[in-house]
Amino acid sequence: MAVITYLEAIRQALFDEMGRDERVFVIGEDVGAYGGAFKVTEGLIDKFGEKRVIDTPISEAAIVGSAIGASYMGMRPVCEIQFIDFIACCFDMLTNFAATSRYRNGAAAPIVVRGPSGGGVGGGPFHSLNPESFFLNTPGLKMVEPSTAYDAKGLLKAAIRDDDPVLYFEHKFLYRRIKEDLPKDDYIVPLGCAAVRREGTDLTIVTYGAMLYPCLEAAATLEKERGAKAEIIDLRSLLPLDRETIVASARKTGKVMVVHEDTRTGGIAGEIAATINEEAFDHLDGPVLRVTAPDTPVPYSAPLEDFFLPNAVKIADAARKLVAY
Amino acid sequence: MAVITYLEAIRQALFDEMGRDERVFVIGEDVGAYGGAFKVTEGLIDKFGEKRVIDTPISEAAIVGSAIGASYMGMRPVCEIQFIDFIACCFDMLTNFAATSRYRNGAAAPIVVRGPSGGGVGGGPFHSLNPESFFLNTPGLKMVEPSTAYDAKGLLKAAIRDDDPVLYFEHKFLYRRIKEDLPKDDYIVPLGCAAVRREGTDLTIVTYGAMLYPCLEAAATLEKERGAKAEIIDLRSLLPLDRETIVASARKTGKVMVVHEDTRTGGIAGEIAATINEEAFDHLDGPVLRVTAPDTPVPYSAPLEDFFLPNAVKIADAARKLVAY
Amino acid sequence: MKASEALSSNQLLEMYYFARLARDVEERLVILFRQSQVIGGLYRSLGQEGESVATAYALERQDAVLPLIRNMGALMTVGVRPLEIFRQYMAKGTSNSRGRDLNIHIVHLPEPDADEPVIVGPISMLGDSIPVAAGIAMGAGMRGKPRVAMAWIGDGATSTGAFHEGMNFAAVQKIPLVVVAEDNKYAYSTPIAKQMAITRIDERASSYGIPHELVDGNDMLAVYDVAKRMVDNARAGGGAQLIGVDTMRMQGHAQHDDARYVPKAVLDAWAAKDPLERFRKALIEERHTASEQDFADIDRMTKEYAAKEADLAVDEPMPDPSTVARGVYAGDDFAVPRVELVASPFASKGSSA
Amino acid sequence: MKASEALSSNQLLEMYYFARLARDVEERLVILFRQSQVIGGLYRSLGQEGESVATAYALERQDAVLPLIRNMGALMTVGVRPLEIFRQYMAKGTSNSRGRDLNIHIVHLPEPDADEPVIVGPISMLGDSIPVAAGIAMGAGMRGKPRVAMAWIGDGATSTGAFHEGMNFAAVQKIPLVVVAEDNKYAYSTPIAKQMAITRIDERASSYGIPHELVDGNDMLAVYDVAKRMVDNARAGGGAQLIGVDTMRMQGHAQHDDARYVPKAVLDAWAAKDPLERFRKALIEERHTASEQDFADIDRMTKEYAAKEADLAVDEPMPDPSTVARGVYAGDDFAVPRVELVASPFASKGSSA
Ligand SMILES: Cc1ncc(C[n+]2csc(CCOP(=O)(O)OP(=O)(O)O)c2C)c(N)n1
Ligand SMILES: Cc1ncc(C[n+]2csc(CCOP(=O)(O)OP(=O)(O)O)c2C)c(N)n1
Ligand SMILES: [Mg+2]
Ligand SMILES: [Mg+2]
Repeated sequence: MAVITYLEAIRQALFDEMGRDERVFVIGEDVGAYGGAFKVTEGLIDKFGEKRVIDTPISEAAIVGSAIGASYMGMRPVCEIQFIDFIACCFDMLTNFAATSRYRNGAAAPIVVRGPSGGGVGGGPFHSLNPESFFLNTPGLKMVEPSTAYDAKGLLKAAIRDDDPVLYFEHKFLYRRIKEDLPKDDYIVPLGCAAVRREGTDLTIVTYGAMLYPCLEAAATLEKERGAKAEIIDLRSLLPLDRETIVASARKTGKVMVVHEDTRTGGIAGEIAATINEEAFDHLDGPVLRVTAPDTPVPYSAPLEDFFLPNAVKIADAARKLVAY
Repeated sequence: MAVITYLEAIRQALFDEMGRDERVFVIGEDVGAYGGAFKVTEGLIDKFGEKRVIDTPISEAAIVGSAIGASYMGMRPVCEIQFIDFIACCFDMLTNFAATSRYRNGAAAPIVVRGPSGGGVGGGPFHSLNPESFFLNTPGLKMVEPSTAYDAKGLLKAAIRDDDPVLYFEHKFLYRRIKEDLPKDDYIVPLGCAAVRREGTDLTIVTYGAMLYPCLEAAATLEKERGAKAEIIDLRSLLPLDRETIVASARKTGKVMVVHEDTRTGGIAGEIAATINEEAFDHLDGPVLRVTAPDTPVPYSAPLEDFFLPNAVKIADAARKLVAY
Repeated sequence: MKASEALSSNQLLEMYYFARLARDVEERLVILFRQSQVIGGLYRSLGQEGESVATAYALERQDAVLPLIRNMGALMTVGVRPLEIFRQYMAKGTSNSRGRDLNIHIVHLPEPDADEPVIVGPISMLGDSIPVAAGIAMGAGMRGKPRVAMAWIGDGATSTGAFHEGMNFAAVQKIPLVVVAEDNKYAYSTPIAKQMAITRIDERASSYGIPHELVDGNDMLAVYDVAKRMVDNARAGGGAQLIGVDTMRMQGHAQHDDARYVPKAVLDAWAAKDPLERFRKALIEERHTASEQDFADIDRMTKEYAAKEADLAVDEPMPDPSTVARGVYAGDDFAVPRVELVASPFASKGSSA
Repeated sequence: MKASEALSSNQLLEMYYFARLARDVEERLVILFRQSQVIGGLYRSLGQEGESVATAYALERQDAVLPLIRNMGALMTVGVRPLEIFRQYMAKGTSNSRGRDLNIHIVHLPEPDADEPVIVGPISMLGDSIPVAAGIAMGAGMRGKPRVAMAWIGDGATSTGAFHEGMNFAAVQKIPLVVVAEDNKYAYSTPIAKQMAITRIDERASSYGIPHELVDGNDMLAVYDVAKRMVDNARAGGGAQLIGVDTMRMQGHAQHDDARYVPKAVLDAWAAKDPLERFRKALIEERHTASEQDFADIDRMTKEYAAKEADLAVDEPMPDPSTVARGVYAGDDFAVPRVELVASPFASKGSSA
């Protein structure tokens, strides 16, 4: 066991998988000698050489497009998008080419596209994106977002070994703030499985990514205040969603709120609310509530972004409302 | 009054607005002499000349990007995307540049981006897209989709006169199948306002675009069968959503289903289900149900696409379930 | 010596066979289209079959092809059985896409070390196939089985961002990619003058430092000579190459388009330069390597073959609707029919393709 | 006669003033960055101030500029008050973006017929500003107030699809767009050899039929001469133009980057070619149009000015959180402070900008 950060866990997963399988390679901007804008790929080029750690021009469509082609030849490309916001520049390649490939002609396109997402670090409107709902409506894609170092490593290994295109969002706020003891030996965290981070009976909080922590904080407050026990579900996989775990918890507690850092309208909370409605309506003792960022681009200035982001206080407020409902 | 098609109504709106306001111009592929792939812009170039009806290279990002620039200079560009599926190729320009412009610097980007969307015509996976949920999570954009010739004309005029970027999706299945008497004089259909297409007390069906018609059919069947009266809400505007109208109807009927042609997971129905939950939970006598296409790319072959698309039978089945709930 | 001079008379006839077969298959498709057996767009390559065949003919068996909708000739050249094309156009359940995707959107991915062509049909979004082609050639090399990738692209599609990013990436990485840029004078209704401000389409390569040549696309021998040289360069480590092809789209964008925007005089001038006719003349009158009879035999052969294949396809079943949701993700073992590859009647006598 | 020879000594000093001011503003920003008054990335244009100023100086008052993060010089040249820049970098509520967006991301859109510069800062997505710049120049013409648009772009950003689509569109439409492509040898850590397979960045224009020239970016007079010629061409109906600028990024990509990947010898060689120093020498020793004293005065003036402006900004308020959701759509009349434009001390004596 060794205490490592969320970022280091991602880096280890890349080292492990490239060592385990010579078909795995990394491609992106400044991923080579520089080791990536956040140093996630640091050292890879020394160990695996520049044939397997490819520095590209500033061309996201070429990064993803060439990865698709290489995957057709049996390779396992891992694309780095320097900031996940720039995934908008290869949106077509992902939604039209990669996502439909297997459905159209049975052609697997096992690529991984990873990059730093999320706010809370003063990145402003173009370096803080939570892109999940851009892709939630595209069958053929998978999406994950780890909230712990353990999952960061296990989900990336699972994504690289998966036979479908997987978008892997790493929350940059967690890169160096989250540390954990990780097992030395090889493990994966299977795609499509949520984790129950806290058992509870009075309400369910569904969340993922960096929001897990304010949710845990709010849950503790709630229990201290009034003994209300919140169950917290960390989605981990956003596509496919672990509907079983969500619905089971909803049936148990009868009260559900969804917390995401992404803006409200069109956010993933809608899909979860709809699912719970369809599969647990009779067990509901209150509305499925949402705690999210408001419907604006992500503002740069600290006072604005602090106000914009969901936090433990806002989550606790909503939770009290729901418990009292 | 004169009986015209949905397609002709769009064409008339372009003629009217270009005649009314010299700042309005059309830009896209084959929109000039050819009159557009579906002939929506036919005749425009003869009346307004090639300075205001611009044939472009195959460059969706240049079409939208140059439209943004022209709008900064006070112009009112109307971009045609030959098939709306290709909007994926200018996704970045729309979500990052156009959508955030006013928020960042107060710079209005009043562009309209229109094109044929939807299936039912054997277009296959790349000519049948319902793109609405790609953009539902992007504050700063507006989205509309007319279901009638009257709205097709009125919504496009409103979109062109609006001071924000508006995505205008015209359902190609309706182009020549829908005919209507239209008033000769100028009118608009305001953005953000849904229409109640059928009054009812027993359940609410929320829909838009081509799905309005099977919904009306299903509602008639239901009433004939068991006297159940379905209220049908045609959203018309998808962003912003007319939450008031939706919630009011939900409170009245207590039973809501959402019908969209788009695939299920991550579709707009989720947002509507969440909204109803938050604002009408106490009035609900049943779950908010969804009737949608399954989670696959749009298949080409007729037997597959027919099976894939929602229709009156599937809608009526769901409605019966809900009424009986 | 020109590469084409090294071709045997048998190989030359084989090239004609592929081009002729492409034309006859398309003519069958037109008949089926008129009978509403083909729904959706039907795209002719009339007048372009020559360049499509002559470029693909320069490839080796294991190479990769990424054709566009007008590269029927390339598909015939790498051995795709016409039946596969009819199945696709008629949206049959037996087709490679099982009726899920259009026309020539087929994919054939051989085992990593197999000496079979890699075939990756386009998606509709133009330009996307260029970065993918670069990745295929790059990936094949990484797997230790080098394959040259050849991708065809229209004049209009060279205006897409994906084309630019793919070309530049291939140039920097010295990837064995040969791009065939087809200047057929129009992109749908848009004349080339509204598509680009250059007059030679091969100059589309000059921003990337990619070697490029322009060739008369209706002269199959000239096209083959350039293509062979560039394929050899790419294979020898010369990196990406671009062939600019000067040709003409002799019909509308698709069957629904009467192309009234194309001046009749232009069409007439190009009609006189029909690539098959010129090739026939060249072999009979200049090279004296073939007889009228040889060509007459091929014409009959391909016509009958195309008709037979079409008839076979007509009777095949449409897809089973209950399968619609299968095969979106790995794991539900939904079988996909492999694209059937066939050898030409000339192969036995030794062909290069 | 070279265009630069027509510049008055006053104008020449004004060019130096803008370049010097850009450098001093950035040096102030570094101090504020160290004091954590500036959060997020701080991007220096050290060594590139000269080309940034000399290109913008070739514009007329009503023209449009689309700078990138390293074009502080261009912003000073068109008259953006340094205070505006400090406000942005410190994310103040008084800034043009009211703390909503980063660094030089400011926008100034004058009334359609006003003789004021159009200023459109970049969004982070590189390349996007090229199609937008084309649209600005096209739209200004449509409104009957022609404006030449000048857009700066880095070597790395020329690899984006948006750059390609915008350049090709501008070329076909003969839009008065002048693109300044800055080869400063690196894109973040990526050397130009991994960015493109051409050695002259101006060849990025050759796929579009756009006239292009390469110029020594550290020679302000040479840059001005080329820029003036191209701006004049564009204004005269010559369509889009591209200036390739050969220069060097003298610091890391941003303050956090120590740029250890850049060979020391290369930096030293370029340090000897500092554009401000060379310009000073040229005016004093070759042109004899200015004295050491003139430059000493300017150096003091700009240093004090930058310091004063920085101090003003420091005391200004941060944004009011309660405004965060305002101004997403039209109609909630949320006021946006206009970018303040100021004339240089030399303007009175007649400047061209
Ligand atoms: C990105 C994108 N935009 C628009 C279209 C619509 N479209 C299909 S074919 C075509 C014309 C293609 O012209 P060209 O590339 O010259 O090929 P050709 O048809 O002449 O062989 C267009 C505009 C598309 N398929 N993809
Ligand atoms: C589309 C896109 N991809 C990646 C980035 C991340 N990024 C920001 S600056 C930069 C390097 C830019 O290099 P260059 O264009 O040469 O300009 P320079 O910094 O050298 O002035 C990169 C990769 C981006 N901003 N946009
Ligand atoms: Mg063409
Ligand atoms: Mg650079």
